[in-house]
Amino acid sequence: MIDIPEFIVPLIPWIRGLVGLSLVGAIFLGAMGAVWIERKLSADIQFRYGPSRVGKFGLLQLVADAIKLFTKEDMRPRNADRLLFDNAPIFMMSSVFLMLVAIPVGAVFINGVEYPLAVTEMDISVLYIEAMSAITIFGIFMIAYGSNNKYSLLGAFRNFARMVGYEVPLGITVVSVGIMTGSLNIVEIASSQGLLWNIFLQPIGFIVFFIALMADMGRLPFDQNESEEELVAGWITEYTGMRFGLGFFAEYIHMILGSFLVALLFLGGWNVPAFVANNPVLGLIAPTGFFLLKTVLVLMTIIGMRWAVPRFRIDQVVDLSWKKLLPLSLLNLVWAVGLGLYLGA
Amino acid sequence: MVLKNIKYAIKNIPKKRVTRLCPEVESPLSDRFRGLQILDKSKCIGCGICANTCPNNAIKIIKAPIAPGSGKQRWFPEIDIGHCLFCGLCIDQCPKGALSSGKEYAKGMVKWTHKDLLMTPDKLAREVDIEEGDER
Amino acid sequence: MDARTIIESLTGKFPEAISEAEVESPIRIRAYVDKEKAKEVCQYLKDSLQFDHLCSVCGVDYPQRNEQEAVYHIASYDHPVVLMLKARLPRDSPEIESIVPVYWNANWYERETYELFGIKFKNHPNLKPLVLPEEMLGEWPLRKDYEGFPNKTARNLV
Amino acid sequence: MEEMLGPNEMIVHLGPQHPMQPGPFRLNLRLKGETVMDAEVELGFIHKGIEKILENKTYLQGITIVDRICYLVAMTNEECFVGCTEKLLGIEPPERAQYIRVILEELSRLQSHLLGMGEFGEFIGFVSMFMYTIKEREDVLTLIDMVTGARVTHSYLKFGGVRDDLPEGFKEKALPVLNNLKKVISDYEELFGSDRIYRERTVGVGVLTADVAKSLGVSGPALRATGVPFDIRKNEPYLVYKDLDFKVCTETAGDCFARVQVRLNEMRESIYILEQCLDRIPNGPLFPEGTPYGRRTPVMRVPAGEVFHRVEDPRGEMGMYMISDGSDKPYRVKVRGPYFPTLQALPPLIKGTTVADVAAISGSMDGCTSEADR
Repeated sequence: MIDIPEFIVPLIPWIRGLVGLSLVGAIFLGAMGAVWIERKLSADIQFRYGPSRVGKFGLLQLVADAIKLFTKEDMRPRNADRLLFDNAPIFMMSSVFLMLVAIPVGAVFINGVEYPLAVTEMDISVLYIEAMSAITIFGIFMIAYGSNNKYSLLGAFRNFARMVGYEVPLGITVVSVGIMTGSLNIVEIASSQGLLWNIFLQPIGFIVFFIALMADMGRLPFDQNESEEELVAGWITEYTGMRFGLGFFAEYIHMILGSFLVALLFLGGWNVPAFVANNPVLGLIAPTGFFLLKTVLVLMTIIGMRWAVPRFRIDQVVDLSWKKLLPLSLLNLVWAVGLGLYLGA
Repeated sequence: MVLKNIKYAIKNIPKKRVTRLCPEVESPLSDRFRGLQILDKSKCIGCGICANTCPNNAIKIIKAPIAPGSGKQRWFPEIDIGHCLFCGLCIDQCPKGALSSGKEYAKGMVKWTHKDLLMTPDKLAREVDIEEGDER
Repeated sequence: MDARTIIESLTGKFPEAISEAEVESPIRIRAYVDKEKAKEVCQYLKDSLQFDHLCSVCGVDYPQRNEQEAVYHIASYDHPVVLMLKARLPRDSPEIESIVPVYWNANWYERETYELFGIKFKNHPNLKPLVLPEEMLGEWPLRKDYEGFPNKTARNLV
Repeated sequence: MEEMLGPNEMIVHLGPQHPMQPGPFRLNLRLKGETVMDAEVELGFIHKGIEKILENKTYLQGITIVDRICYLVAMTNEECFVGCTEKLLGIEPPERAQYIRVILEELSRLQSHLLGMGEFGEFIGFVSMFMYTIKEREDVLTLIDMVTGARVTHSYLKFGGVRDDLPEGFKEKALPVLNNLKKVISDYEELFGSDRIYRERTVGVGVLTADVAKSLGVSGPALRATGVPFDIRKNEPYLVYKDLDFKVCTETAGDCFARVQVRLNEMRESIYILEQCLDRIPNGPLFPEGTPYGRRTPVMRVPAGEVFHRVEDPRGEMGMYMISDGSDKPYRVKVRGPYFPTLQALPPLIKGTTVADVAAISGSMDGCTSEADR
């Protein structure tokens, strides 16, 4: 048992928030790591070496890339809408950060009491995250409309169609998890799972959620918005330098957040057996470590998918969403209600 | 389903890499690789068949000393390597077998100007350093 | 189908239009066609003699004879005989009826022949340069008396 | 095209530089949303004037120039050019040289199909497919390199024969590569056949029927995928193809899936041909005896005449029409490339499809703009 001085107890939410905030800053490093993982994994799949020059195993390649992006000329097409064109990447980035404040990035157990590391804790954080995630589409449309390019516009339209199709099953699966738990607070959902993860309780829900999430993030079987062979670079065609970098990073951070969501909602979050949680030292590290490990595994799965499968056509994507995933997610909702009633009783 | 594809991709991960780390590991060349030509000055008779054969007119016949430092001059081919296709016709058509293929494909050919790419008979005979003035 | 029967059928059908028909080998035959009748002959070849595959259309320039030839290579998907059909055209105003209505893929071949040789294909749906820029129209680079080669096509950079 | 622009329509130019293209050409699409209402191809971005250049080079120099018509199939281009000249000269290479030529042409067919399939995979978003095939292609290129001394532009054939004999131990080195290829071809077939996304992207996309394909003048795998067994190697055998046992691979569907399937099967047939050749190749001279032709080509005056020679290129029917006036340079050479009519057939084929299918259809044709432009 650690004795916590009396005067610190009221400050605990603040400390927790500050630690969470610093982890939010670290998410930038996480995005760099994601890019590195992507490059190395794709190289492994394709019998290549991947980045190997800058730093050990090419770990600093992303730093070099960032320097390159910062020093590049900031170009703007002649007929671009300046206001939209300049601010859209910032808008995208901010929407990602808004998402980030509600997502806990781990938890510490002090004296067996759980303190989640989130910047803020709200009662409807799952809905809030969903909403903020949907906002990125405005950033994408700002980019596409502002850059006055037909490829960008086509890419953004595809993104719209996909987003509209996939937010629905995504929302329904999230709500069905919430119904079963009896709360829409993501911290509560995560911690209430215990060792019986939601993936075992709602396997269909997990599959639907994972596919919808991939589509939401625009990873390969669903990356019609920037399909290189058709639209050159899709919505981001006209961007260079750090503006491109911001959009690029926003995408990767979005991906990391998606992995967080999967780990939190379906893979049991930071829950560890009680003896670990009660251990004064392990309780501080193990839950967060365990949670991040799961996140990285999910991230690698998402990344690996990109290099192993072909891309859908946009009408097939929309088909898949409305004709397959939506009925499945509704089925899962019914199942979750029933299961929730049964477990609750 | 897509699972087979994913399985195939995962199975590839431990396999051996086929690419090379380029400047450190040189690419393997076949025995018949056609690189920078080598001139055997003792065999060359300066007939000019190579110059007539060259599809890109990269070969000129010029007067050059028969050995380094020698005052005696004879006719030898001079190849503008910037125009050379490395097709090997000059080598095949040479009646005396004076030309042959070397293995150099980058060495001696990294120069600032096209003018420096002119391979004089001394250079072709490897009497002088062909790497002189290379940009690395 | 035999090369001999093809020739006989062709000369029997168009006694005036087809001249100098000869069998070069069992799979190659060659004939001159009157330029007015080229399209009709092609139509007949396609409909009756199974010549349903146009290999190519090209021009040949003969400044000494002061004429140009439009050469059609017509083959078949069923038998290996290739018919080399030539039409003599005057060099100063080469004009011939387009065969696009018969063979759809003659379209680009005729456009190419037009821009390179100046052979005008009448009633062609879209006779404009294909591989050359618009401003080079009228230079007819593949004619033998073209002065621009190699100075206009490739410049020696040394 | 602009004047036909209707409400809610826009024109998108794919090219001259675009990731979808096998080389620079411009594809103007009139789009309504994602649907292609109309399409138009503009050529000429890499027009090299090869036909004019050939008129100004001797026959021997011409061999190096025809290599550059399309770097992927340099060997078949050479075969066509050399075949034309040999017919005019009235010589025929001895049997061993013919076998060596067949071996190299089939190897080059293998590498071209491998690259074409990989590219197609990339065009539908299967990025790793390109790397899978290019890895296997590397082995084939090494074999070609071993014989010819160059990977893409070989300048290997000579009038009446080939430049060099097969190197020592070629068969022993080639057989493991071929066996490995057999295995990976089955792998690819399984990957393609089992993947649902792949099937959705290719089955029923860009369907050509036999009649339409014939009227469009298409040849090669694109035609054979519609069920027409048109193969110059069978219809009009050159070299020793008439002694070799192989079948013409056809499919009936005529869509992108069938085209790739035809390529896969053709690669199997090529391997089968190669195995036969390696078994049967006789010993003997590389050049016809009693003639001046040899590794060192004599000064040639080609008898006046004209000839049209066709060979089977990996992409279809490659033909050359050569006129000689008795001098040392050809009077006129017309190159009839297989991709020229295929590219011409692209606009009617993509009309009514979506932008994503444009990449799939154009990729499944396995193009080479360099050869269409010449």
